[in-house]
Amino acid sequence: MSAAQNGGAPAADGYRSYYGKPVLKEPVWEPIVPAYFFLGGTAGAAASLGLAARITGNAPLARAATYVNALAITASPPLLIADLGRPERFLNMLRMFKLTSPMSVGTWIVSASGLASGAATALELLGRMPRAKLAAEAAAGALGPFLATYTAALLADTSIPVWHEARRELPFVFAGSSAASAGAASALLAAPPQAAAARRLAVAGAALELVATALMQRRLGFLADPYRRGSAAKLTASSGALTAAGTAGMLVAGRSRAGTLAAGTLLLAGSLAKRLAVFRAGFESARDPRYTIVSQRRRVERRAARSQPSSRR
Amino acid sequence: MSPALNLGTKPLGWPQSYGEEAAPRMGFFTDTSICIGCKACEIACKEWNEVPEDNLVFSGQSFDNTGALSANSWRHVAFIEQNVPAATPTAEAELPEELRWLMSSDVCKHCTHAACLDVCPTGAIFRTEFGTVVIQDDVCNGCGYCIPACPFGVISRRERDQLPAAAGAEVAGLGTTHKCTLCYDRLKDGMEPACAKACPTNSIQFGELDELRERAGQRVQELQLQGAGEARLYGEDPHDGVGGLGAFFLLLDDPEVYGLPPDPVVPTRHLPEIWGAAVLAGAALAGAVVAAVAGGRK
Amino acid sequence: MFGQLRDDPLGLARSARSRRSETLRPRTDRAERVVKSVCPFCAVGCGQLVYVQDGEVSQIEGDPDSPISRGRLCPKGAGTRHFVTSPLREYRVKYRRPHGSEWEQLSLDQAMDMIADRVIKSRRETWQEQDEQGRRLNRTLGIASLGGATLDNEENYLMKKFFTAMGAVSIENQARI
Amino acid sequence: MGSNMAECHPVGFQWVMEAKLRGAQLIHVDPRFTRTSAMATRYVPIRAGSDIAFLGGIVNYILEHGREFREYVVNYTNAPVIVDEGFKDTEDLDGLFSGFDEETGRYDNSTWQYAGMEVRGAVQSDETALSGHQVGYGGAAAHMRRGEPPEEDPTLEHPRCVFQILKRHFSRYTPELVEEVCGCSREQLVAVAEALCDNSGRERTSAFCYAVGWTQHTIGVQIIRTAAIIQLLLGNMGRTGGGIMALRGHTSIQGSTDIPTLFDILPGYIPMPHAHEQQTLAEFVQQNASTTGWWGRLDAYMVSLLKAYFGDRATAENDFCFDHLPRISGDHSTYQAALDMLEHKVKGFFLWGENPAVGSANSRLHRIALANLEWLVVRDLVEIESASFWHDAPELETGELKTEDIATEVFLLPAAAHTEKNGSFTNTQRLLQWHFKALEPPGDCRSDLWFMYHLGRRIREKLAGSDDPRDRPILDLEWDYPTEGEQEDPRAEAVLREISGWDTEGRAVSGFGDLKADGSTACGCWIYSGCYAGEENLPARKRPGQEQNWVAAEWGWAWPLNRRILYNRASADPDGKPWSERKKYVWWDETQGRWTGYDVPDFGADKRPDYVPPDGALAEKAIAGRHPFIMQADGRGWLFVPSGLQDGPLPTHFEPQESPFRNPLYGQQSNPARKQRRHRLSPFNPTAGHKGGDAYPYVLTTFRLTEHHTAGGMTRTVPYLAEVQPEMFCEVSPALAAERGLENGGWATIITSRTAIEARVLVTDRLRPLQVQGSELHQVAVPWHWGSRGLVTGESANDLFGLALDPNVLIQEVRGATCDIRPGRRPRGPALRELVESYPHARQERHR
Repeated sequence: MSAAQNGGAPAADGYRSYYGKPVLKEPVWEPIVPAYFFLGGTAGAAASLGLAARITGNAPLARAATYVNALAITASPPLLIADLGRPERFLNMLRMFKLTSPMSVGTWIVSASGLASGAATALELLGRMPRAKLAAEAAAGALGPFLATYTAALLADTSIPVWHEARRELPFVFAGSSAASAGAASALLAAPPQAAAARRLAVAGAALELVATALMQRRLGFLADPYRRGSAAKLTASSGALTAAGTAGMLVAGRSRAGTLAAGTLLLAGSLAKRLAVFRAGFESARDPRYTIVSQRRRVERRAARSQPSSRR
Repeated sequence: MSPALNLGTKPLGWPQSYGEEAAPRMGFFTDTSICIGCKACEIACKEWNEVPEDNLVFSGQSFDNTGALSANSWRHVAFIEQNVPAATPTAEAELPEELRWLMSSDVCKHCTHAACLDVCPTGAIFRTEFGTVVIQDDVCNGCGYCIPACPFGVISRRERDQLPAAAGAEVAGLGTTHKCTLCYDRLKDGMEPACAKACPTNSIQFGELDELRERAGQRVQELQLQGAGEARLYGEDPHDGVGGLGAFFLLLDDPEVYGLPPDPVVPTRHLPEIWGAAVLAGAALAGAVVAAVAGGRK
Repeated sequence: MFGQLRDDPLGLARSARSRRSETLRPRTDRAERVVKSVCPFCAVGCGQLVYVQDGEVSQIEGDPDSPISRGRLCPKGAGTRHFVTSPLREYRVKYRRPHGSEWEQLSLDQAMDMIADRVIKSRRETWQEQDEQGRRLNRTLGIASLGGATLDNEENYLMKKFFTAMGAVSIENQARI
Repeated sequence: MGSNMAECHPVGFQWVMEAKLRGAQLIHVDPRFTRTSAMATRYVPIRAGSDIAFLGGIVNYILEHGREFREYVVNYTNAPVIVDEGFKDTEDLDGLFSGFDEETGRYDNSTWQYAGMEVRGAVQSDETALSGHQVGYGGAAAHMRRGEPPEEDPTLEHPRCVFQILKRHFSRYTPELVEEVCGCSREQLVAVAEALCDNSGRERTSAFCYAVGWTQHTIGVQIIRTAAIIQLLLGNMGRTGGGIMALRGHTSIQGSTDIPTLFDILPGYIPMPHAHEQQTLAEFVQQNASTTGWWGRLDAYMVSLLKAYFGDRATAENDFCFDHLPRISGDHSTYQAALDMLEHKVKGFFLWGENPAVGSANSRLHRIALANLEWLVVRDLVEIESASFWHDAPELETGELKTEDIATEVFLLPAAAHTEKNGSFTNTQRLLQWHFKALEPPGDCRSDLWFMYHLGRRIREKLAGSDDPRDRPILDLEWDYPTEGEQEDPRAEAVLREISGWDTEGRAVSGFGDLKADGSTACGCWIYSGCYAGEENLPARKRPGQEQNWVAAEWGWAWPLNRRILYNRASADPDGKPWSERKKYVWWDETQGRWTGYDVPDFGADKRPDYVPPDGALAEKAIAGRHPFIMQADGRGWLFVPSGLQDGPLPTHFEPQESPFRNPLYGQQSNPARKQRRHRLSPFNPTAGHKGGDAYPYVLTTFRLTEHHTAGGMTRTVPYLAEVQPEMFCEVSPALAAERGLENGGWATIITSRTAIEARVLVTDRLRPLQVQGSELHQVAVPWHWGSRGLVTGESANDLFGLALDPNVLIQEVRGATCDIRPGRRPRGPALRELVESYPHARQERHR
């Protein structure tokens, strides 16, 4: 075959494609979307931490977590709206409630927990109506974990192999990463003596994220290549290093304010880098037709092998 | 591994939500074995739907200067030049291979289970009374979720910077996503979609999906009897990963050669798994919080 | 959102339909008139339907009645609407004077008058009554014309008729090319 | 062959695809593997310009294997006719037929005549010296008794009968020779020949489709002639599913030939009168028509035309104003006109929807020619390159032209689109179809009908009262058409009615049979006569196809007399019975005593199949009941053409003007009668065997794309079409790309002795190297749609070609020249000319 017209002749690694063009379209989302994933996750986990702290009577930590939650969730809607092609139509998001759309479900979660968080924060600042505040904190705290994980569902519910095939692990990655960032942020805000729970959450979250990430990559097999090569690889490596260092730092920092500051910052950066890595990997995965074609072709062959002993090719 | 969700062979919510308004499911059967690659479909589509032109660059990829389906190209004719073993080897065959030039007009598949439709948060994408999948430009807010959801890479968002300066002035639908509507407006008047109407050789056939499937079955048999063993249907099976396509194809080579995924699956089929994992992970997070807080009280 | 409760719990079909979609009609419905025409490109002669709305061509597509084309069109035929409404189409007379570096405006009437004068003048200057051997010529080779294969028969007829009477013989069209 | 139907006539191609779905074989023979080849049952690559060799191979196969349709050949063709003793074939004279004059480069056809026939006078051969349109005149058989040639041998055994001459002439076109000349394999040739033979005869028919891939050669007419020979031998003419289909390129190019805007003919293929000291109308008729066949009524057609032109001023007394007509005396074709412009002989030029600055061979020469005019009127929808040359021609960049030095006065008058006027187009099947006005032309846009009518009106007003005899024809002209609307557009229907004709009472005539030579009828084009019969605009009939049978006789109107297949009497056997039930079309109904069938019989409706013309019968009455080809003087299909062609009675393979090979058949390299227009701006590449010939090692050919139309003025301006083929490119094989370092998607410069242009490179297996005369030949193919203006721009392929013309029709050879190609873009400015000058130019070579 000539050099110019590939004619569907196999590429070097044995699969065929249309001029090496992608089968899928890359998302049009900007990096503010993973930034939102990070903020939303942090807000959600912080809300839960706040609630737990409130229930256990750790008011300073509860306050710190509430502020973390409030900051993070307040920053979220502008990011979400800014990424729309028609931002003025953001309210159309509430036109339907669609179980089949993690973005729809997520929008309702963000809206509800945003309202609850807002109320809780306002009442915290005003120092009034403690029962109402508790109710608001309870609502935000209960929704929090899902605010942290629905974004993983959102990515998994696409056709992009590195996201879709990671559908079982990705929510755990996000859950862990959120716990790490919320814990770290709360630990930064709260006084060290009251922040132990936050530090523990940060460490536990980081551990969960690292383990889930490893499992995810193992399941993905060659589909995880975008984490190893290309633009997402650096982010992946950075995220891993930052999170590991942050975890270690958090473990040794104890009540040292400076240590917590350093470790917390590392963890926050690691968490953000993780979301960016996952995000970028999706683009790589969509851009290279190999991921789509080879994985599907293998599936076809497995099916063919199951239905009849000799496969076609 | 939990089994994938069985979504059935009919679109969800159709036809029942339309009651008496429901029409038979309409679709396309594109018989690529008679496609002459003229691109009348591309032009007729753009003329009717007022889709802006977006590319003035020579590709060097056979006669395909369109490249792919997008917000600005709702039909895309693929051109594949290839050498294949000669069908009728001559006694003194200098060329054991002969040239084959495959052409195929690609379009939105109007899947029975359409990922774009499922994930659309605003309801901008909906299932019409004809069983087709349409993006409503008056509703879409350009969130872009449908773009990576589609297993066929059909959809994209129309942005000003994709369009040549000349066209920049008054372009409709900027910032929203677009794709083939199967000429929803024409269908409402009993008219044929613009591409199918224009198609000189009837490679693009429009009609009731059931009838098209039957016709396609006969055609592929006929071709195979004529010795075209490589002829196969793509997307006609309602039991495949997307519940069958509303716009399906007769191909002469593997789908990926035409830029089509070999085994598309609507992500919605794994939704229980996805939601399940999200809930479990959420629970794990809650557990971690409880543990972290409780851990200190010992 | 509450429409989802009616046979569309997932909100995928009718409940998601907008008012605009509900009342959508093809724009050809709003055409003032539909005129039967013939494609202006190649010589197959495909039938075209020209839809006119608000004094402009709103759509051109194949005429299914044509036994030649059966409603089908090639890409050029399918693009005819933008051929007649091309962004590059000229609507006014343009004039370039000898040695000029710019186009100038001219009224159609004045242009016609100037052209008539030039025809008469060039014809006079280049008239050939007979050749060196004394054979009757009755003609001018000083005025030539090229084009006609994209024109109507009636137009070609008038061209040939007038130019012949004028004695211009170098009257040619694409058929030569 | 010679056509890329799927790409250039896609909607017509639906019928080919339909036939294929029903089991027909589709064979495509072409230098390039195109979208048509992709659909074909069999594709055969050949070298551009070698078509006669390939077709000749088929003729030879038919004759060698006795595959001709004997009954058809004996009765319907001139195969049995004995030819003059003096005739010498190319086999005898090393590539020349008898009668060639080395001095003038012309043939005298007196030895090509039927034996025993009176030879035509010198006046006659001069009259026919220019135009191939005169093929249809019935030519030499001017004085045949009862339409039958004097000597025939129905056994086809006589050594001088046409059949035997044909056999000898084509005997050298063996599969081996075809392989050597064309570069296809001998097996491929045989397979095609077999397929044609197997699918022809009583039960089956085969058709040829061609387009400008055949006409744009110095042997274009003879290529088509070879196909005609095959179709006559196989009995495929005048029958359903048979014939030779000319796929014409423009919407009414057929119409503009029938009602010509061509220098050498008048409407209905009547020749333009030539310069004579004195010639009466009667002499003109006598010298241009045969007495037998339908051309025998030329007097009636001519007088009716003059009546349509000059109305009451045309009387028997003044010879119907015959002397008002200008006389031609040589080549006044568009290429000659362009050369004359360079000499300032042409002062003024009208362009109507045509763009020679891109579309004519050696378009550079045409641009410079335009710059030498006094005035130019361009009528188009957009500012085409022929209107803009003074400010954006590539020659401004090279310094050959300077805007301020160009004296040409340019009028760009915007034209109305087809949607903005009423009128008829004649399609490639001779079908007139009316298109209705949808809206008024905007702004200054006007129809060409408006322009011509009002320009004529103004000129007549300005000349009114002139007593200069030279103004008489203008003032005597019948030029009074009703107008309508605010813009005073002439009524197109009134013009159509004049074309169709009327009698003394002003009633529309029913057809050319009604036309009289006494001045009692007027008719603007005799072959269109009857298109307004019964006062009805018949081309405007739009009875839906689905309400009619497959012939669809009530959709539009086909000339002549709404006949859809010409010479359809040949669809029946000599006794008038259909050759087969499957293929029945027109047949003799004995009970009614007339011809009947699905179509209007192209024959005397009540002329019995066994009719024998009486002595002294004239015109159509002199054609026997068994001879279908009623335009010919002898009623037969001509395998051998005694008169009407400039370059021989039989087709012969000649190399193109520019070729990398010597002609392997004869010492005569190229068509000896071809017309070479040499000019400082239009040299030729040296051909094979001459000094410098090897500087241009590749064959260059042009082509068209589905996405664009001709010179691009109608499509480069349409956004949606511009984007699907956005840039000028050239197609080369991977082997050539490797040889010359060309990269797919990169740039290449293509060079001939005229100029060099640049194009993007498309490296493709669709172009393959061919083995020709033992060496590997590469071909370079270029589309010719681009120019300097439009939404997408590119260099014009036509810049590359010279002016070598077919002698019969003066069409240029752009389908097989030679070139060189190198990687990268071309030099800019004056360096471009330096590059071109560094290549060799041909020395004067006359006819060989």
